[in-house]
Amino acid sequence: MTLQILLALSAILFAFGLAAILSRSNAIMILIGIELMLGAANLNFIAFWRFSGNPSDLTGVLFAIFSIAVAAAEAAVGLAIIILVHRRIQSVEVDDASNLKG
Amino acid sequence: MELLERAPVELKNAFLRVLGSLGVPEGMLAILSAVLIIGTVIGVFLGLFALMSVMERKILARVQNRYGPNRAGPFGLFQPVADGIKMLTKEDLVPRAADKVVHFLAPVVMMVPALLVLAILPYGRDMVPVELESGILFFFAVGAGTEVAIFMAGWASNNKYSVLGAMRAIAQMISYEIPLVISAVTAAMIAGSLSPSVIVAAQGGFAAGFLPHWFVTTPWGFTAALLFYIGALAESNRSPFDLPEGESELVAGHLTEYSGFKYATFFMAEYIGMFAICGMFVTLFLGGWQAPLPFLTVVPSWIWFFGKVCFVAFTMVWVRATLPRLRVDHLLAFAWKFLLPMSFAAFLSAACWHYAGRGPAAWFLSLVVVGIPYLVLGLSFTSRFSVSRRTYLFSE
Amino acid sequence: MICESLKTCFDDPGKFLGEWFVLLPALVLLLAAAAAVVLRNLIHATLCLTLSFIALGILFIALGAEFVGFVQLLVYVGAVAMLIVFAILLTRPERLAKSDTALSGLGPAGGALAGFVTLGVLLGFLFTSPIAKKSLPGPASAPVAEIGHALMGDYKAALIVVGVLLTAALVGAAVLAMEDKNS
Amino acid sequence: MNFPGIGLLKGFVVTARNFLGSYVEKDRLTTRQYPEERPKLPENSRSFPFLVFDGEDPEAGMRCVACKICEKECPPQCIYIIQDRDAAGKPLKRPRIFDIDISVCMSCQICVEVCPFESIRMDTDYELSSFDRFGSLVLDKSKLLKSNAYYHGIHPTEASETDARIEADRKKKEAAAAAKAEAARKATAEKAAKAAHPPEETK
Repeated sequence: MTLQILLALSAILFAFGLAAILSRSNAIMILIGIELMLGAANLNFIAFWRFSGNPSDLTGVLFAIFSIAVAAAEAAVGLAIIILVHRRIQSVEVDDASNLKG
Repeated sequence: MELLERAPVELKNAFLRVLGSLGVPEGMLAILSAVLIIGTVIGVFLGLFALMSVMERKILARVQNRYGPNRAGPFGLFQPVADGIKMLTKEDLVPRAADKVVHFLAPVVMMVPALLVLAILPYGRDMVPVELESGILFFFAVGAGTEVAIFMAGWASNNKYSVLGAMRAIAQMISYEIPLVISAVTAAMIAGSLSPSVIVAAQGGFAAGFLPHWFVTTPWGFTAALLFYIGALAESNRSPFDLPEGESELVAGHLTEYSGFKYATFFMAEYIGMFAICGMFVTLFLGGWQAPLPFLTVVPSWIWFFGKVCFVAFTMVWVRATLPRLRVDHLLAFAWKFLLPMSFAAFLSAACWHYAGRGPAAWFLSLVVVGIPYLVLGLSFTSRFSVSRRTYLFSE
Repeated sequence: MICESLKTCFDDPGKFLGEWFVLLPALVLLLAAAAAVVLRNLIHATLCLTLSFIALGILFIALGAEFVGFVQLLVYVGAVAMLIVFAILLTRPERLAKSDTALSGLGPAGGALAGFVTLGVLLGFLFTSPIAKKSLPGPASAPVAEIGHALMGDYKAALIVVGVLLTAALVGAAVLAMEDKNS
Repeated sequence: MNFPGIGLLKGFVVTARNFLGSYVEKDRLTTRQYPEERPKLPENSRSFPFLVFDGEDPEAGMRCVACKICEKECPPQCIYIIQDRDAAGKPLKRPRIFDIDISVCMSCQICVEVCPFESIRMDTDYELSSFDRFGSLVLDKSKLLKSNAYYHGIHPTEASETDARIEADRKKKEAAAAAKAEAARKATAEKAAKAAHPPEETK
């Protein structure tokens, strides 16, 4: 197993997330895409830490932990916004939320 | 006694030695050893589940001055066998509009975390199936899978009661997981490790020759234990937090559309999960496999562990027999407005206890730190939910 | 060669499993992520996303980052996936069928194209870069105690910032989703 | 104001007292262990109807005369009777078929009240469950016929009253028959006397 495999895996994951964000109009699907991309980023952190040859340097691990925490915050706020938007315009389509006047 | 203490491990080793002398390769023996341990743990907990399913009914019956099941076998002890046969021979119903694959997968997904969490509990001295550095974290991380299973069951049934029950269950489990984890973290913090066996070891020894050093004997530990216990009741969907299955409102919640062996699997997973969380409670606060009194240390440690687990399970049945079901808004208010601040207080109290030197003075300090929030929160709660004496209009 | 690996399997199954173990969650991760993106049914997509989170967590554990793996499971499976599920159920629109199938912006072809282009660029760099050729160094682990010391030591500022961020997110989410009493 | 949590503790004490008490005080357990401990039924309890016969032989001593009054009166119509006929096709005073479907019967006892021959009575046997819903819950004549002694066993007072009434009826009937016979005898005797000694006045 080489670093290449893991990085390729992470790149594919990132591409999946990007494709989801660009092709779907449902806000929740977009959020799912963002979560996939964040997962890809975390995988990169862990992969580089693992292959750094210096595992006692925990920067990669800690960065992944912080990134997970931030992703959780992002998901909570994002979903609250989706619920709020749904309450205002009865839709979770991002295209429908095109009016500046809430 | 020493022999009995080591009996489970020695039996396994003897068996493996026999196999090894028969020419089974080394690596295969390692796998076999793992299989033996897994089999034993699962077997013991399935036995406990079977025993619990009949004992719970008997205890509930005794509280209500009835006999309980006493027909199948001596004292009704074969009742689980009868129940099992009934469950197996029942028709397996799947609603036509159900999401068939998810409906089928839900009980399986429910069973997986229930069995996985058994891996990290220290069942006795040097008897941990998987010695994991971050065992407590593993316990809660894997336990989170239960929520997914409940949601799958509720949603796949395509039944409004199921969905409502599943949503209630998830809301309840997410809310109660926070005080549960924070109160578990207090114990981990004082023991200085996330490893269950280190936490148990930290509770060894006796103060003044007879008082065990269990965390439950300290004010912060007692508070955290109570909070953990309440959280555990909610996590395992047990009364008085069994709203997700509140039969008076939601038929059976997420279990409405399940029958036969799938229902039995859910039932089994719930009980095994309950035993696992009881085991975690014992590990964190009741000293794990440590004996309660010095002269009782001759009794094998694993007997103490399972004895304590059974005792905690008994108190859960006792709670079920005593308390009525909560209302859903009270349930969430209780979690966020009482349990969460109280778990922070217990956390702070534990820190005070540690930095004040863990002596009698520290004991009183932590009592004060945890007592004041309790009184303030408790009194505000009792005044808010105070019930005026019922007046009868037409009688008397 | 197959005979040889079978022999390893019998002689030392632990080693055999350990070598190939990493590939299994990676495969599950890819399939589940693809399903999460492609599936029309939102709930199915979320369940597949959950599965990919679990696979990612197991991958972390297999790579030696035990703590991160458990945190990943606890946070993503226990909280984020359940939040998404809750959001789907709470916003379950009368027009669920429409919103399931609606595609916008670039459309499926455009999205896939963008994804492939990105993937191509990333993989192109990946296969020409020298660092990617690195092979697996010796066993690595991230002990919990050391992570704790690092969090409370070098990274304490970051820890506090994340704590503030999470509190702000908690309050913000609660305020956002709170029922408007006036309307 | 109460110390918070006291109410909960009080509740736990109550349930604990009940739990432990049920092992100490046997009076608390009011459940009757049915197959071992049977309830003593009150004398007037009733389950489903049966047919009484006198003497030893059920067929010979059958009180029923197939009058079909009970069949007509039965509110849920659970009684089914076919009268017996001899070889010549002449109706006989006994039923050939007498069935009661106890899955339909509602134990109202109207059949008992209307029976002019004291033939149908209420049983007290309540252990009638079976695995065959259609076959074994329809009782035929052979299952329905029970001796008068059995009737005395389950309802002593009522049975003695019935016997006394039958006896009285029989006596009355006998007396009436005797009186009739007497009258007939007298009449014949008179006729004979008249025939022997025709009144002279008529001549």
